[in-house]
Amino acid sequence: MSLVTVMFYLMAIIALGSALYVAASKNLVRSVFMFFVTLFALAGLYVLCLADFVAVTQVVVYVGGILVLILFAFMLSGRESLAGLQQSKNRLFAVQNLPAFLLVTLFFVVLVNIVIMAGVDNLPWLKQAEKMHNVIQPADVTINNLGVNLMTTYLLPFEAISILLLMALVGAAHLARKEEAL
Amino acid sequence: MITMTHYLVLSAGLFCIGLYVILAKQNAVQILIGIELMLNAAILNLVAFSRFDKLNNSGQTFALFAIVLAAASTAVALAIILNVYRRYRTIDPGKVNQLKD
Amino acid sequence: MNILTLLIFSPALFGLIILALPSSWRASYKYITLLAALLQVGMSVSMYLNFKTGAAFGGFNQEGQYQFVQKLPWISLNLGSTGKMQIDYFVGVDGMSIMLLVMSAVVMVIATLASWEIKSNLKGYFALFLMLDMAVMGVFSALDFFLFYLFYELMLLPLYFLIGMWGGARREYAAIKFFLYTLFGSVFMLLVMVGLYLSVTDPATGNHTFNIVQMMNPANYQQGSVFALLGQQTLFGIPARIVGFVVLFVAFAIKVPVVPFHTWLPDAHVEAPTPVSIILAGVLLKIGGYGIIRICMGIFPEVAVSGAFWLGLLGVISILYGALNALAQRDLKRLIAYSSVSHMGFVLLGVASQTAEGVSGAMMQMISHGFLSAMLFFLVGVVYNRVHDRDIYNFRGLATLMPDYTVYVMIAFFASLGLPGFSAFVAEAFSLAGAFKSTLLPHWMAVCGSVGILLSAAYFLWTLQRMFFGQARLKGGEVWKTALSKLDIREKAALLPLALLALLLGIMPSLALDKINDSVLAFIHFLQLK
Amino acid sequence: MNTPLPNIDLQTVYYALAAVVLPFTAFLVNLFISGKNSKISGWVSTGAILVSAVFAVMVFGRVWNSHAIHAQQLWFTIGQTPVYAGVWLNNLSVLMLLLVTVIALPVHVYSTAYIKTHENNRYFTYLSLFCFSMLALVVVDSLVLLYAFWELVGFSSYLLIGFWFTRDSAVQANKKAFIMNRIGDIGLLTAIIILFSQYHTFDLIQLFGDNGLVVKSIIKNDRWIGPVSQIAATWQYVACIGIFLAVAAKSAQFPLHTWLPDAMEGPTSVSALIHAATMVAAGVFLLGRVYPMFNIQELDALAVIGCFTAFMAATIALTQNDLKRILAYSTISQLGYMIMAMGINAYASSLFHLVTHAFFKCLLFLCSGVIIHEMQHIKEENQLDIDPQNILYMGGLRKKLPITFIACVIGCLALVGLPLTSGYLSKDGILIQSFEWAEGRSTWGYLIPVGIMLTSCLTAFYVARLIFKVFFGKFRLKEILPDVHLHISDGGWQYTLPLIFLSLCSLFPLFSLNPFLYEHAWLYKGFVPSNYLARESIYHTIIPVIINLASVFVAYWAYAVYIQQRKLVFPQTSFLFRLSYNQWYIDAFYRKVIANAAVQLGQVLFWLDRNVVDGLVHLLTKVTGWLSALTAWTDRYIVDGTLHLIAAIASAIGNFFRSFQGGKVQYYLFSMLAVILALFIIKLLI
Repeated sequence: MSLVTVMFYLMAIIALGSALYVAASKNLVRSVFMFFVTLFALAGLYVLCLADFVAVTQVVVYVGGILVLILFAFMLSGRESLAGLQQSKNRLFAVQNLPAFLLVTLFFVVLVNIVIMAGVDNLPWLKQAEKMHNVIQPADVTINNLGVNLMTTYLLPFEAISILLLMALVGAAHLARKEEAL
Repeated sequence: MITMTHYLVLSAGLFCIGLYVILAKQNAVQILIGIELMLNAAILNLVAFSRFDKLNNSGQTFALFAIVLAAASTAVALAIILNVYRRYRTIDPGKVNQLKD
Repeated sequence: MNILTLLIFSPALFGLIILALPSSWRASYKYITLLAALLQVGMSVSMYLNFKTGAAFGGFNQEGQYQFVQKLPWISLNLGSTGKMQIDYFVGVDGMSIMLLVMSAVVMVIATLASWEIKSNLKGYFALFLMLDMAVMGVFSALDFFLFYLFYELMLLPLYFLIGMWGGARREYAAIKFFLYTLFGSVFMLLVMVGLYLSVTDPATGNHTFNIVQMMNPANYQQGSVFALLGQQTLFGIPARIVGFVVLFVAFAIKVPVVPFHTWLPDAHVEAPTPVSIILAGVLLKIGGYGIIRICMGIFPEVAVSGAFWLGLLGVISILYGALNALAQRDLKRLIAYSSVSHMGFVLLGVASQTAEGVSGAMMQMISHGFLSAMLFFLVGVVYNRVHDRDIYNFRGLATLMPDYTVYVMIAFFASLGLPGFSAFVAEAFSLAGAFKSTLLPHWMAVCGSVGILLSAAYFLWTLQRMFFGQARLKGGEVWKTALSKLDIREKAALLPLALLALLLGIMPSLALDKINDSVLAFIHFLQLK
Repeated sequence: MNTPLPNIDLQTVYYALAAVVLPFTAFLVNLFISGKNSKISGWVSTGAILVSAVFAVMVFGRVWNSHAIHAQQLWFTIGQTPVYAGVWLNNLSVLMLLLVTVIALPVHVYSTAYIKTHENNRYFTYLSLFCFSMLALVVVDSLVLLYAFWELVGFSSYLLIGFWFTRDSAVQANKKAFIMNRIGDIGLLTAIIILFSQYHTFDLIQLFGDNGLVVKSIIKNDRWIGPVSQIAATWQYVACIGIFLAVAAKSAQFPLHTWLPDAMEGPTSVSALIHAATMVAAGVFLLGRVYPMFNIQELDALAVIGCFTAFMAATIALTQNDLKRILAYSTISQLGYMIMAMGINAYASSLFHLVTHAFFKCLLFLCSGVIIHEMQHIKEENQLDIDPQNILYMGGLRKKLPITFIACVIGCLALVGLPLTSGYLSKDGILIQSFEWAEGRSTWGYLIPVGIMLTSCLTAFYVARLIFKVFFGKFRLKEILPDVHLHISDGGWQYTLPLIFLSLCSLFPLFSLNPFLYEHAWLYKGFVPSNYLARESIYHTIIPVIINLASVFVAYWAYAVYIQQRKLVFPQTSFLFRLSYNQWYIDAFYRKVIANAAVQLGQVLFWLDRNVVDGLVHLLTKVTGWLSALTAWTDRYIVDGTLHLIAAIASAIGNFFRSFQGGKVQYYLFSMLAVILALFIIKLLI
């Protein structure tokens, strides 16, 4: 068992476990903080996938941006919601969640089944890429290539995304502002 | 050796957990977290597959896009949640039922 | 212009006038409606006077013997290889329909007079009222099945709104119930109608036809068609003609109404405003009886003969069941509604006997019940308008407060319970005589039917004693005492003609029977051929 | 059918029609013009009935013992059956025509004084309507018309009984009367329908005339075979039962008699006309019209029922204290005589008794009307709370009301059937013929004549009791309340004249010059076949003697019971008195054993009448009530419930699917996922 494998399993277990905690916890604050952990674990996994830039972005954007936003929102929405949550029974699976749980389990089984049936390790284009040496090696540096690609091949989506982002931010700001008349 | 199957199963697991959160939770913020979990599961797939595209880096590029978009959507969603909270004094989506007949 | 067509469509014309008039003229709507109704009475009476009698004018299954006929091609589609689709505007009357037309026209006048009580949304009300009037007249004179069905459905729509918008507390429930009930019957009638259309061809043109009179002739049925007499087809293992008969019968039995299809009637009556109750009881119920005679038995005579026992049984059950139910009611209007069920049972019993006496009695009962039930419902409306209560237990000794009213109530009650000298006596006696004489029905049916007369005496007299006699004691006390004023001119103008007509028909039944007789004989002759 | 009549006959028919229609005209006039004023309306009605009576006399003179006249006109055609309207004047109908008008006339006169001038009363309107329907009933020639007027008679009696419609008891009584009559009407209607389907005609002459259709039909092998068609024999019995029900309802026979005593709630003059003389006789009249229908067994049944009714009613009358009720039960009893007479084939005697009874019973009712009127007067003057009809408050009235007293005594003697009265002639005829009838039968057959004899004695007793209680002794109200003021008299000529007239009519000369032999009565001769053998049996001499002796004896006994017991007015010195005094001991013994028993029996029968017979009627009412409640329940919950169930199922399905659209986003998502999942699974499996 190589170090990589060990790392992968470690990260995977951390990610899944923290995600499960997010799902199971009744406490919003704890689940938000456990969600951090999940995100960090995922970032680790990205590194294992040789996508270090994405991993960095993940940490910066998610942890630095989204989570802060969520925490703010949580704090702004007051303690009532928190109290309401605390009131409900503190069990892992409340009975009323059983259908959702069953459904999700089934869904998981189906997904795994599909993954196995599809034989993802032997996909033709993966084989093709291996043959053409189009596979990223651990020693490769991808950031240059990524930057170039963003500015050439994916320029249009890049611009579109940026405009969308702008609009979303403006919209969010508009929505979140205090209404004068209220 | 870590194969694609490992990644895909992992992401499937994360996806399902996210799904569960969405279905079962009664708090809009938690549901939002569920959505983020699902998004991350998808991003994980993209990143995992992007190993086999050294030239174009399409997977990683779109992973980046997805992250950024997730950020934007989260911002909007939180704004909505705040507004909902102001109007109804609750963020339980089950209780926001003014359109029900 | 054919006078019959004029009779049918003149209400629609007046309805359009009302729609065209501005709302500021709303006070005049009722007078316009009254004018239309009176015009209709005039036309129908002139038709009655010009109506020719004699064996050559029997009508029923002889197209040439109908009178005031108008036949115009209406929808004519060339369907290529399958021939032409042909629907005619075909109206005409024989002895049975002429009397019902006259009766309906009179009842419409009474209903118009009762409409004075309507205070809201007058334009809509009177427009719908006149539309209903048109449809009713059309049903009684249509000789084309398609046209008949059209008028039949057209009748439903205004009634639904009239009950649902101007009715009592539970009007929506009653209106929906009435509508669905009737629709249930007529939807299946549509299927049978199409089946008949595909089975029958007009010998003159070779096309399929909706002509009812042609449908009565077995020679016009195509070999091997669904309803052909020879080479019986079956539907669900039952001979198709029996299925057809039963479906049509159920559709009309709902209208009559025959137990157990009657439950819409008490609700609809109780919730409907007085004029609509009058039309419902006075005219609409007769459409059921008329349809059974003309359509069910006319088109499927051999089934009618073999199923006479069951028809008679349903009739007897209706008589007794309705009467017993009436005995248990305390809402005056509901009591009268159930008495309608009982009285219409005589119609079914008389028709089922398939003797000249029985069918004449049944026709007479329809006419007489048309006048009497209109009178009864009008009388209920009089009290209800004054104090908004109809509970029999809440009144006592009305005779001292409203002597004129009591006289009319007594006339209506005693006429309804079959006192000789009034039309119901002749009708009921001959329905029973026909039922006894009939070879198709067992004798006990007539005897059981006569028990219904006894029961009707019981519930009417009980009501009379409870509500009208004794010392005056009212639930509402002095307020009611002042509210229960004497009859005004309009009310008397509505009640007096009805009482006189009931009396006139009782003393001189020949006024109606002379016109009916030839058609009834033709009908009996037609049935005996099978 | 429309053979032209000779001119003279046509005139007779017109007279008869005039006699019938005049009261109707009075009815219309009163209804629309003079109804508000009872003074005018009274004289309108009286005038009409007077003229009508004159016409009736003329018709009677022309038709009686001459040929029957029949005239008819097509009324309407139903199917192929023509229905005629017409008159049939024969001995029976002209006699009834005369009787009704002649009885109605004094009653009208009497009523003009008796009915107080209330505002807006319609008494005379109703009375004229009644006279019209009764007169029409007796002359019509078709079953349909007969039924029509039969019911109209019932209807007008309904109106008259309920004349004081603010009294609850009156309203109850008229409802009861009408419904019990309705039972009879249903019977008659059934019978008419059966006859119609058997013979295809409603014509009385064709059916029941000489050599009519009914006579020609026979019962063989359980089939009733007529000239036109045949039917199961059961229906012949049903028809007869139907007619019997009609008769029993109108003529107040067991078991449908209970309405008559209650009907006394109406004005007394109405009771006199309707419930003594005319309407109740209509049942007997109907029997007379349809007499050929009945076969031997059915006639026997009639006799038994008539006899039983007569006996029962007489026993009940023994114990009553209400003046009018005694008379009502007596009427029932006498009607029982007539029905029984019909049953034992004494057709002529039955009708004879009908006529004589009509006079003397009408007389008795009018007398009681005077008495009640005066008692009412006392009650109002002294503001007492007494029942003016209770005979226990009366007594010694013979001095105050001499004319009434005499009239009443004549009526009572006629009722008992003592010689020199009309009652003797008619009643003895029935008694004698009942013995003759029983002669050819088994011992049981003698029950009928014996029963009827017994009834005669009972009649004598209650009549005597009535007379003694009311007219003899001291005025008891005065004994109870000494300071009562009495200002009473026979009243004006409107009271006395009818009483005198009817008293004269209750004596023998009107009917026969020979006061002892009923066969010589002209009325009797009008109905018997000409070859009738008279005076062959010993009964003809024995029975009248026995019965009269018994009656006198009973009357005396009653006198002893009711008068002597309190105050001995007999001189107590003579030896003869001691003998009679000893007899008095026997009387006492009889009283203790027999009278007590009779009284007890009367009470039991009254109780029976109240509780069993009447109770059955009430039970029937209740059962019908329950039945109707049950059907109403069924209607609401089962028949309508099925409908609601169907509607509920439809709406439940609708609601189930609607619940997925509850506005909860998570549900939407859940259902969406579930469907996707299902699709996936299906895809995987297939």
